[in-house]
Parts: sequence; C-alpha cells; structure tokens
Amino acid sequence: QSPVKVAGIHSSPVENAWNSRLHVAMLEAAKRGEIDYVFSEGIAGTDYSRAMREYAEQGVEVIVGEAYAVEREARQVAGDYPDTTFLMGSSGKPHGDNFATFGTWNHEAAYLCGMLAGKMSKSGIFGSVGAIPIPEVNMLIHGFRQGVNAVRPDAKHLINFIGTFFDPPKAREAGLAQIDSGADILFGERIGTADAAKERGIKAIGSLTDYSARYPETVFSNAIWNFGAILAAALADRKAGKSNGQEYTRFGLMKEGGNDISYVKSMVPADAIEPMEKVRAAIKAGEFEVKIDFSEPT
Amino acid sequence: MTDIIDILFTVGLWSSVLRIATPLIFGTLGALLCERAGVLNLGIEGIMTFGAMIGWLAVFQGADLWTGLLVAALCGALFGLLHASLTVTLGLSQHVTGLGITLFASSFSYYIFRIAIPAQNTPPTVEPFQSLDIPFLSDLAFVGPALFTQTAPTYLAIFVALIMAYLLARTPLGLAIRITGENPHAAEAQGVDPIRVRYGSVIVGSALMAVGGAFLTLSAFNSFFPTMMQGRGWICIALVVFSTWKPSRAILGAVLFALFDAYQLRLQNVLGQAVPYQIFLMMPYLLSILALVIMSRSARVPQALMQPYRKGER
Amino acid sequence: MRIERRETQSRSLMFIVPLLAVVASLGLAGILIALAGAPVFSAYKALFLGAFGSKFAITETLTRATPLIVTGLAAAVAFRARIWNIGAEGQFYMGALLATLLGFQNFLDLPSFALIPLLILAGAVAGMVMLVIPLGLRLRFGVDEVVTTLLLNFVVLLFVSMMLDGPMKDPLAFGWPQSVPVVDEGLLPKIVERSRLHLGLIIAIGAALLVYVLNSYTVFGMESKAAGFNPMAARFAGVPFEKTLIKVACLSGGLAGLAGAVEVLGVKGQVSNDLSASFGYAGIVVAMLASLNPIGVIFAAIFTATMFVGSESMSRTFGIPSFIADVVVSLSLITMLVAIFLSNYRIRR
Amino acid sequence: MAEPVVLHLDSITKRFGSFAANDAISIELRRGEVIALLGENGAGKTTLMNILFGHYVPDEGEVYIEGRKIPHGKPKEAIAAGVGMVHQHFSLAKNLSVLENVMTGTEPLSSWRSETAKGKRKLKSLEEKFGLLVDTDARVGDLSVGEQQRVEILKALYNNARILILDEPTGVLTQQEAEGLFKTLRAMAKDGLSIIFISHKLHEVMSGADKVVVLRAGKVIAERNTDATSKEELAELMVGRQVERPVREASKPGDVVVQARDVALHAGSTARLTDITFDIRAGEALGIVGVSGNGQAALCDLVAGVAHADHGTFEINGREVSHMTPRDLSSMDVGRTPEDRNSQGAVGELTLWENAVLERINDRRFSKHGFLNKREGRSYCQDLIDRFDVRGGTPNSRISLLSGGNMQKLILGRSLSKHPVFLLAAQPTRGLDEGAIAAIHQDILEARKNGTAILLVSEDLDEVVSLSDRIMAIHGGRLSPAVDAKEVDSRQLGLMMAGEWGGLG
Ligand SMILES: Nc1ncnc2c1ncn2[C@@H]1O[C@H](COP(=O)(O)OP(=O)(O)OP(=O)(O)O)[C@@H](O)[C@H]1O
Ligand SMILES: Nc1ncnc2c1ncn2[C@@H]1O[C@H](COP(=O)(O)OP(=O)(O)OP(=O)(O)O)[C@@H](O)[C@H]1O
Ligand SMILES: [Mg+2]
Ligand SMILES: [Mg+2]
Repeated sequence: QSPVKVAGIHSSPVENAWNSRLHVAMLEAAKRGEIDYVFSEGIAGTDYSRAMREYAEQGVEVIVGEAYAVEREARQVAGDYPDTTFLMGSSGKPHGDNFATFGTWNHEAAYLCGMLAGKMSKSGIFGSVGAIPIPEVNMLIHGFRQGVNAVRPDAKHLINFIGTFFDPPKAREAGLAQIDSGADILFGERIGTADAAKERGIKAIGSLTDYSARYPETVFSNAIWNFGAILAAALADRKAGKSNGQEYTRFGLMKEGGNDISYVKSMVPADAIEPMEKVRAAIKAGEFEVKIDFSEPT
Repeated sequence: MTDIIDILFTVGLWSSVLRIATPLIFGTLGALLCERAGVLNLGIEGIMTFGAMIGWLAVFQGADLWTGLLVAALCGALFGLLHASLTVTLGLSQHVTGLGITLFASSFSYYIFRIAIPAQNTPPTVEPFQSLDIPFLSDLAFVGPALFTQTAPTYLAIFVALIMAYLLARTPLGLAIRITGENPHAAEAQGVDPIRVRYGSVIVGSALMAVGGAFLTLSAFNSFFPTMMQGRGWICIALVVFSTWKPSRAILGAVLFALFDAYQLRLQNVLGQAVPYQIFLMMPYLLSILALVIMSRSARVPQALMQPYRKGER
Repeated sequence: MRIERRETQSRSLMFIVPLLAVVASLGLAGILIALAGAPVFSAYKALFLGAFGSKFAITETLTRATPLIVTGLAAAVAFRARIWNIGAEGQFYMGALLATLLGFQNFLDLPSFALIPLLILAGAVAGMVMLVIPLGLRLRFGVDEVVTTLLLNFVVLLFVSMMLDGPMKDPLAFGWPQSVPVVDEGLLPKIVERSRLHLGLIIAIGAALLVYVLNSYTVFGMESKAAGFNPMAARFAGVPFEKTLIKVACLSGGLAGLAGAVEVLGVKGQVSNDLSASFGYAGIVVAMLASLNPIGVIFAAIFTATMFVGSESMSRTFGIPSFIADVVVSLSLITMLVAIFLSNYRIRR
Repeated sequence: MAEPVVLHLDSITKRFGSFAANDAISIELRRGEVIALLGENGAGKTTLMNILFGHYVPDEGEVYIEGRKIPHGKPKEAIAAGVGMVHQHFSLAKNLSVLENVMTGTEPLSSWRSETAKGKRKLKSLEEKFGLLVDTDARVGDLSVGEQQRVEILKALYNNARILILDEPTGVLTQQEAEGLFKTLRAMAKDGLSIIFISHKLHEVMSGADKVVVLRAGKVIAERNTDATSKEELAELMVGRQVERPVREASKPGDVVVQARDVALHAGSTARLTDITFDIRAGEALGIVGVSGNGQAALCDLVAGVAHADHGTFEINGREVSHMTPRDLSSMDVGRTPEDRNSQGAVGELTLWENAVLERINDRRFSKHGFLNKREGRSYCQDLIDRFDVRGGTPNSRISLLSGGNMQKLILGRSLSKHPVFLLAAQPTRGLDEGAIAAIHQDILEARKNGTAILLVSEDLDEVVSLSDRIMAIHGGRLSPAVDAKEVDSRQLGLMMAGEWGGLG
C-alpha cells in the first residue's frame, strides 16, 4: 500500500517547540513508510490559506497545520476540497467531514512534573516562563502548578510571559529574573528557560519535547506531548472511510499515549517518584483527572 | 512598593543588564559609525541576524568561538560592502536600500541555515562563551558579581566603544569620518576621499553589527533560531539618536534600555500579571521617543546624513 | 569610475534594464535553488505558474498586491514631501484595529454600502493620527521622524497585542490572541467568485488614481513637493508650510491606515498579531521601485507580489525551504533599484 | 618677469555631455603673480579651477605644477603639490571647530593621535602672519561669512599652499571685507605665493591682479596685463559686446506707498529690528546698505511677510500689512525677491513655471477649486521668459538647471510681472556677471519709472548708489537717517554702515 501524502504547514520555523512536535511525528511516520511528508514553514497568516490550497491542488491527501490565526478561512478552504483531510491545531470546532481539529494537551504530564518538582524544591518558589498567555499555554502552567500544590500546598509561583514565541535569550533572562526572586525550579514552556537554570545550577522542566539530552544535569523531567497519537488516529479514520470532522484532542490525553512525563531517575529523589508514578498510573487508568484551567495564570 | 525598588539592588539584575546590553552596544556602535560618516544603515536588523546565524554555524562546524565572531564580522563587512556600493557609489536612497538589505540578509540567513541544518526537533547547540572573571574586580562585593562576571565579548563591546570614542574624538581618521558626515565636500576639499571614508565606515560598522548578532548565539544563547533577532537592530537605530552620536553614550543608552528590559521581567514577578506585560515592553520604545524629544535641541545630527555624495556633482 | 546623469532617458533602456534586473535576480536565486538540490529551470517555470498559472494563482497574486499598493502609495506620498514615514506598518495595524473596533457590531444597523465606507474611513483616521504625532514632534521639537515612526511601529504592535489579549479579544477564539470578527455587512465583497480577491483591489487602484491626480493636477500636490524640497523657499512663496506637511501626513498615514482596514475587511475579517506580512515596510520599497509615481506603484506592488507568491509556491512544488520566497523578493527589489538607477545614470571610466 | 612658472594648465578640455565647459584652455602662472580669471556666468571658470584642484577629471589636457605633471582627479595630489582652493560655495563643516576644519586631511589617517596642540600653534601663527584672525575653537557655523572665508584661506595656507585659488571670493563680502581681503592677498603674493582669483567685479580685477585672463564660452578670449587695459575693454571682452549699466533718470516721486513706524522684531528674547521707521513713495527707490549680519535679513523677512512685526505699524497704501502672509502681499501686488535665490527664491526640484506661479497659485488664473490650470501657468512663465530674457530653460525644465543669473531674472520677473505697487529687491545681482547685472538694473529702473516704490537691500555700494534715490544704513537692527544718493560719498556711507550717523540729518 502506498504511503499517504501528507503536508505540514507551519506558521513558525519548525524549530518552534510546538511545530517541532508535529514535524518530528510526521518525519517518524514517513520513516516508517506510512506517509510521504512535505512541509512549508514560516508561513504568514496572509499566505496560510494559499499554502493550504496549493497543497490540496497538488494532490496532498492530509494537510496538517494550525488554524489559530485563520480559523474561518481554513474552514472555507476545507469546504472547497472535500477529499482532502485537514488536521489543524485549532481553538474552534471541527467542520464538515474533512476538517479535523486538535488542541495541545500535555497538562497531565505537566501535573506529574509538578509533583516531582514540589518534592525537590528547597525554597518552595517555582517559576514558569511562557510565550504569551494563550489558553493552551495557560492550562499547561496551571497543570504544573496543581501538581506542585498537590505535594506542596504552600508553594509560591512566579510567572513571566516574554511576549513572543521566538526569543530564547529573552526566555533565559526571564528565567534568571525568577531565580533572582528565589525560584529554584523552573518550568520552561519556552526554550531558553533551562539555560537560566543551567547557568545558576538549579533544575528545570521542559515542555512538549524532551530537553534532558540538551541540558543534562539541569532538566530532570519533561511534559512530553506526542502528536503522533493524534496523527495516527486521524489517518486511521480516513483510511477506514470515517469522517474526519471531529476533535482529536482526546488522543493527546495520557491514556491514549498522547502525552506523558519523561524524567531522569538519577536526578529525582526516590520518595518523589513513588507518589508521582501512582498518579501517573491512575491517570492512565482513567481514575484521576487533572483539572483544566484556561484562565491566565497570575 | 519597596520590592519594586529593591529589585534595583540585586546582583542578578545588573549582570543581566550588561548581558542584554551587549548586542545592543555592538549594534549601536556599528550604526553610529555608519551615521557619523553620513550613511544611515537600516540593514542592521538583517545584518545582525546574519551574524547570529553564520557565527553560530561556523562554530557548529568546528571553528572556535573567536573564529565564529570573526566569520560573523567578515560576513557583516560583506553586507556593509553591498550597502555602501548601493548607497555611496550609486547614491540610492539609504533607508530603502537598508530595508532591502534587512529583508535580504534575514531571509538569506534562514535559507542558508535550513540548508545547512535540515529541520529537526530543537536546533543543535554549541558550547558558548563562558563568563570570564577579571582578577580583583570580580571579587568586589556586589559590583564584582554584578558587573564583572560577563563573557569576553561583553568586555570587548565596552572596549570597542572606548576605542571608537577615542578614534572619533582624537585621531585624524576620526576627524575624517566626522567631517565626511558633516560635509563630504569639505572632506574632499582637504584631500580626504569621502567615498573611501564612507565605504570604510559602513563596512566596519556593519561588521560590528554582525558581531552583536553573533553574541546572541555564541554567548547569550547557544543555538540559532530563525526570527530570533526580534527587533534588536531597530532598537540600535534609536539608541544612536538617543546617544547623540557619541560612542560613550551608546553604552549608556544600551544599558538603560537593557535595564528596562531586565527590570520589567523582574517586576512581573513582583506585581504578577496585574498590568498587561505589553505595557512594560512598550516602555523602552516610548522612553526613547521621549528622550529624543527632550534632547532634540541639543542633538547634533550629522549634517550630511542620508545625503548621497557624488564626485563632480553639485 | 564616475557616475553621470543621463541627459536623455531612452525608452528602450527603460524597458530593457528592468528586464535585465529580473533576469539577474532570478539568476542569483537560481544558485540558491540549485544549492537546495532542485532543478533550476523547472523551478523558474513553477515560479511563473505559481503566480500566474491559474485563475486561482492570479487572484492570489492580486490579493497579495492589494495592501502593497496602498502602503506603497502611503510611502510615495510622504517621501515626495520629504516626510520619511517608516511607520506605515504601525499605521496599518492601527487602521485595522479601529475598523474592527467599530465593525464588530453593527451599532447603527447600517447597510453595507454605508458601513464599509465608514469602517474604512475610521481606519484611515487611525493611520493619520499615527503619522501626525511624529510629524508634530518634528515640526515642534525637530525630532527626526525616521526614528520616531520606526519606534512607533513596535509600540503599536504591542498595543495591538494588548488589545487582542484584553478588551478586543474574541471570546470564541478561546483566548488565542485575535480580535472579535467584523460583522458580515462590514466585509468587503469578493470581486472574483471563489477566490480571496476582494473589492480592496479596486479601492487600491482608485487610491492610486486619486493620488496621481492630487500630485499632478492640484495646488496641494505642487505645494507639498515645494514644502518638502525647500521649506525656506516654500515659506517665502507663501506656501502654508506646516499645514501642507500635516496634510501630507494625513494622506500618507491615512493611506497606510486604509490599507490595514481594507486588509482586515477584505481578507481576514479580524485582527491578529500577524495580520501584516511586513506590508508597511515592503510599501517603502515598492514606492521606490515606482520612483514614487502613484501609477507605477500599482505595477511595482504587483511585481513584488508576483515574486513572492510565485516563489513560495515554487518552494512547495520542489520541497525547498520556503524562506526562498523572501530571498527572491529581496534580491529582485535590490537589483530592480539598481536597474532603475542605471537607466537614469551612466557609469564612465 | 624672471620669476619661474609654478603652474601650467596645458590645453584643458572638459565636456559635460556634448557641451564643452572648457575648450583647450592654457594658462601659465608665475611665482608671486596674481591672475584674475574673468568671465560671464557659465563661462567655465569654476570648472577650470575644479579641474586644477582635482575635483573634476578633464577630458583632455594636463596640469603641471613646478614642471611636474599632476595626476587627474585627486585633490590630495593637488594639495600635496601646493595648491590651495577657496571654493565659490564654502566647503566647511559647520558643526566642527575652525581647527578641526583646518586640520582635516593634514595628518596621515593611520596616525593614532591628532596633534591638536601643535596644529593650533601653527594655525595661530598663520593667523597673525597674514592678519586673518579667527577664534580657532569656534564652531564654524557660528562665524560670520567673512570669518568663514578666512577659515577657507587658512585651510589653504595651513597646507603650505604655494598656489592659492579663490573662486569669487568677494561675492559674499562687504566692501570693507573685500578691501581687507585684497590687502592680504597682496601681502601673500609678495611673500612668494601665486594667486588666481575669479571675479565678476572689474574694479577688483583692475586693482587686485597683475594679469587678467578672460574666458568666454569655455575658451580663453584674451590675456591682458592690468596696467595695459581698462575696465571698458575687459567688459567688452568678457561679454563679447559693449555693456553699460543703465543710469537712473531723475523722477518725481508720487504719494507715500510704504510707511513703517517704530517697527520692532524679536527672535526669542533678542531684538532683530528696533525702531524701524521709513517711507517710500511711488516711483522712488530707497536703498539699504549695511554690513551683513546687522538686520538686513530680518528687514527682508519682515517686508516679505515671512516674519511679523512685534511692535509698530507697517502700511502699504494705507493698509496695515504687518500681519499679512506672503500670499496676501502678492495679491496686493507687492513684488518680493529674496536675499538668497537658491535657498529662498526657488524650489530646485520644481519646474520654471511652477516656481513662477507658486506665490500666486491661488489666483483664479492659475487654479480653480484647488486644481491647477497648467496651461495658464506655462504661458505666464513663457511670458516672463520672453520679457525678462531668461535663457537656458523652458517652462517645463527644472529650475535648478538655470544659471544663477537666469534664475535671478526669472525670480525678479515674477515679482515685476504685474507692475507691483511695491518691490522688495534684496541682493538682486549677487554673483552675477556684467551682462546680467545690466539687465536686472534695467528692469528695476523700469519698474521705478512706472511708479513702483522700491526697497533695495544690497551689499554692493555701487549698485545702491546708482539705483536708489535715498539711502539708509542698517546697523545693529536700527536704521540710520536717510541721505540723498546724489550727495553721499563712500566715506560717508562707510561711517553710516559702522553705525556712526550722529552728525546726519
Ligand atoms: N557638474 C556639471 N555637470 C554638467 N554641467 C556642468 C557642471 N558644472 C558646470 N557645468 C557646465 O559648465 C559650464 C561652466 O560652468 P562653471 O561653473 O565653470 O561656470 P563659471 O564660469 O564658474 O560661472 P559663474 O561665474 O557663474 O560661477 C556651465 O555653463 C555648465 O553648463
Ligand atoms: N549638476 C549640474 N548638472 C548640470 N548642469 C549644471 C549642474 N550644476 C550646474 N550646472 C549648470 O552650470 C551653470 C552655471 O551654474 P552655477 O551654479 O555656476 O551658476 P552661477 O551663476 O555661478 O550661480 P551662482 O550665482 O548661484 O553661483 C548653469 O547653467 C547650470 O545649468
Ligand atoms: Mg563659478
Ligand atoms: Mg557663480
């Protein structure tokens, strides 16, 4: 059977952590021979719908990307190409039979990371560095905080938004500012945060992707998000002739394998691991739910 | 309330300030040198981006860090040569050419980067400059850790600023540069070739800009990301005016700007998100405009800035 | 080496030289395309087809050219009077923002033909304010507007971001920073079925004609040039100097604001942080390509859009990095500027 | 004449496009000699000197200095060979100090330190030796025009110039300053310096030079020793025909047209004009003389409607006009020609016709409802071109392509076209050649005959004496009492300009 033709349209360069999760998942699927993968990156909002149409015209079967800034237009394009599946990160609803949506839910993993962090901090002050306060960033940071609070109810939380998705040196400065305010564990929604931790010899947590290899000794755990699970689900529905007009966010849940914690055992005290693993199992079994909070953390 | 003021007396704030200021100092000095010779170089944003990319790429390919900076400087010089050819020799409009070069240099650096480093998860890293302690100075209380635990390029930036201040004020070459920026005909009449002076200034100035960019990827951070320059170059253009075209004040301007940035990040931790973070980010720009208004009377713009000079044309 | 102004511009030269410029920039881009491992000549073909190969491609190219025409006019008008407006980007966003603010509900229950002009006008007014402020600083305090207009761009972008996070946030966007959408009656009608090409193109061309008439046939056009080029002589001849420059600033800023309003009403329907693909900055280069001639701006904008749309599409056909699009655009802009220069000047040994 | 030849220009040819600005020009200059280069506007004098100094590259010919061939197009080589040039339009950096302007380029650029103390000593000693005193630390922009010119000369001397070139050095100087300059030049020549100066003023040429070289249309027409020629001969050689300045005929002034009473004008807290009181009658010309910087510019601004009086009354035909704009004045048929044609008189980027109609663009003839009537504008301009003999352009050419004289004729023409009741003529002939001066004087006298009241502000005393009925001097922003032009002598005028008018009426 020939591989499915898939195109990624990334509005940022694919180094952006979020895009890189889509990108890597699709590269892997391509390596396994399931899909043929092409992509465009750094596509401005004005040009996004054109990129969608051009790929659709080229005969691409599944287009993966982000509709956040082009919700209306993206659905219009989907309407014009009923045979193409559009799998889009979106805050809105699915549309027709071919416009599939997903959100980025790795708050469960963030919760677990928080549980580890809560046990490891001496100062009890925790910093988070985010890009801009959009819902998916907010829920992630709330997830982390809930995890911390679960094991350390008196925790104090700091937050910085750097106002842009792409300024690692600035994320680093934000991290340093938090360390100066007493934080000794940083949750880095943005790359660059861990650099601050590394410089001051404290510990950090990565988000979406695994930063432990990049920052050994510094990043002890990561709230991993696996886009692969969502992609696989959407591809399977398409293959089975089922409608793609659904929300695939749920495949990002831990019980579906869509997000999980990865941590470096040697860096974490044993007494922290045990309760965390218990919760992890509970989440996977559907017995524990991490509350979702979209509001802007303060 | 006291928290807000206390921040000013933390070591971390001040060591951040110098680090944030360093690329701005390089960029501002570069733009300042060009403008002192009468050439506005709006290519700065792109040239800094290219410097950030190529310096990092060189180190990633095995060069040592100083070679990386040198490669960045050389490439910056090449863009300077391009800008000078277009604006000095051909006399094309300086700001339009500059914007064109910014578009070219930045998109070109993303393109090269993507070809050299195929898209992957997170970009690879290099081992950046380590902070360099200065004997005695670094051991001082407060001042030591606040100011003297920087990486070598930061000290270099300050050194370059002092050199440039001396050069402009006290040497025949500096005088030649200044008079070219004031009235190229006067330079020519004294046997100083304004075209060569402008070429030289734009080339060296652009090299400095590129070094400023490379600082971001070789010292402040350790990888290159497309679009990571985030308007730092434009800030330098403002800082040149803010510093009334004086290198020593360029340090001051850059530090003030960096102070704002570092301060607002810390203020967020004290005040929380009660005030939209955008307000803080706006402050440096608004204050620069305010400073321009206040200083406008005393600022002496190089009189021939943006005026092309063609030999034998009146 | 010496450079001399040509006494006469030969027609054939004015035609051939720009053509050579396009060839030169494509040649340079060819090297980069080959570097990425794509077949160069097929790539050129793909570039052409991507910009003009279908009705869709043509409408897309024109859609992308629309805001460029208007921001190009904004720059041309200002530069002609020696107002160095680098702030069209910010004026564009303010125009878009105000048009959206007034248009997200049809407060007065206006019909389309009344609501649309109202919203566009609002956008223009917002743009005006954003240029009149820095011009005022220049007239009053002698502050150079190159820097102030440039800096205001960043202030405006942050302001827009703040509005999108706060008061103007679209509740249905679940917090993603974008504004509430404009009501349907406020949106510009499409002029080609099943495409994005909207009435804005007609408005842009109309604006170009209007500016042409203003420049060439009115007292205002003559006075603005006089005031820009020689303030002292203009004053001596009784040109109301400050008033004239303020009028120019209103026109230039107004156009940039109008560009923003038209883009939001014609394409996106709502404001987001990436509404503009650097249209404000690109407009400056477009204006210069057109030698500040308002009719030329139309063609320069279409040329720029062609290069962008064509090469981005080409990058998708061959799977080469999409950053090539901006490289091709910037290369062709630079070579074109040189070409225009060479058709006016000659280089002699 | 045993002195050796220091400079030899050998058949220099320079073309701009197809036009030959210099056509096989050869000149020899000996040590200690002073040569005057004489010629109409556009004869090619500046071009020739620019070639000598290396600003321009000649198409043919060579420059020899002390027998050595000098490479073309390199001011640095010319300076090194001992040539110093004082440019027609000063080439000074206004924001830099005198010393900095002088020292530029005098030290190797690779040197790591500027020897400013040494430079200052050298400059001071030169200043004393030649009596060219200026404050070495002053900002050049703060100096008067005369001082700026001293700086230009000092620049050349500082470079050890042995050949000094001055392009229209007296064009911007007052008579006293000019006389001082020539005294200095004489002293320098005695010291062994060789000098070439360019001038349109015949009396300067006759008194200042040993030899005169006359250029016309890019060619050397004649060479004369000053002791073997006359002003009349030179004038004729220069223009190619006999020119005589027109003379003022006696006239009977009519009613008072212009009346100023106790006018004062301030700039910030400093007074630019104080107690300005004068009358001008129809058909009468009032001349204003003065050393530049004493309020002429302010007076012109006031009369032209560019500046407004803070005190006193200023009436034209009985109407208070001190708050009127330039356009109000134009519509009252007041003709105004500014002091400086390039910076105030014309917008270089606009065409002739646009410049011609700019000040009256709102007349119904030239625009309706804001739309231009280009046809009328052009035909109006063509009329001016014909009537005032403006050469070198059509209504559609850019005005910056006109020579100074022709530009001036157009500007004066637009002021005179409607038989003004009142004409302000400020420095109407500055920098112009004899032919152009004669034409412009003719136009002004014609207007006087037709009953226009004229205010003539000029630094050229001959001009003022020959055109005006009465003369006042301006000093420190105040006007002297008027004297009758027929009775005044130059000594008296000198005293008036120095502010000493105690003994006058
Ligand atoms: N840069 C130039 N480009 C083209 N033509 C020029 C240029 N400079 C001078 N010319 C031409 O050369 C001729 C001689 O000009 P030049 O300035 O030498 O005259 P001049 O004798 O100095 O006149 P003036 O007495 O008015 O100063 C002019 O008529 C003009 O047409
Ligand atoms: N850059 C130029 N290109 C072409 N022609 C020029 C240029 N500069 C000067 N000219 C020509 O040179 C001639 C003389 O110009 P110039 O400025 O020397 O006049 P001028 O009478 O000396 O004026 P002024 O009294 O203001 O010094 C004019 O005819 C003008 O057309
Ligand atoms: Mg001359
Ligand atoms: Mg002249």
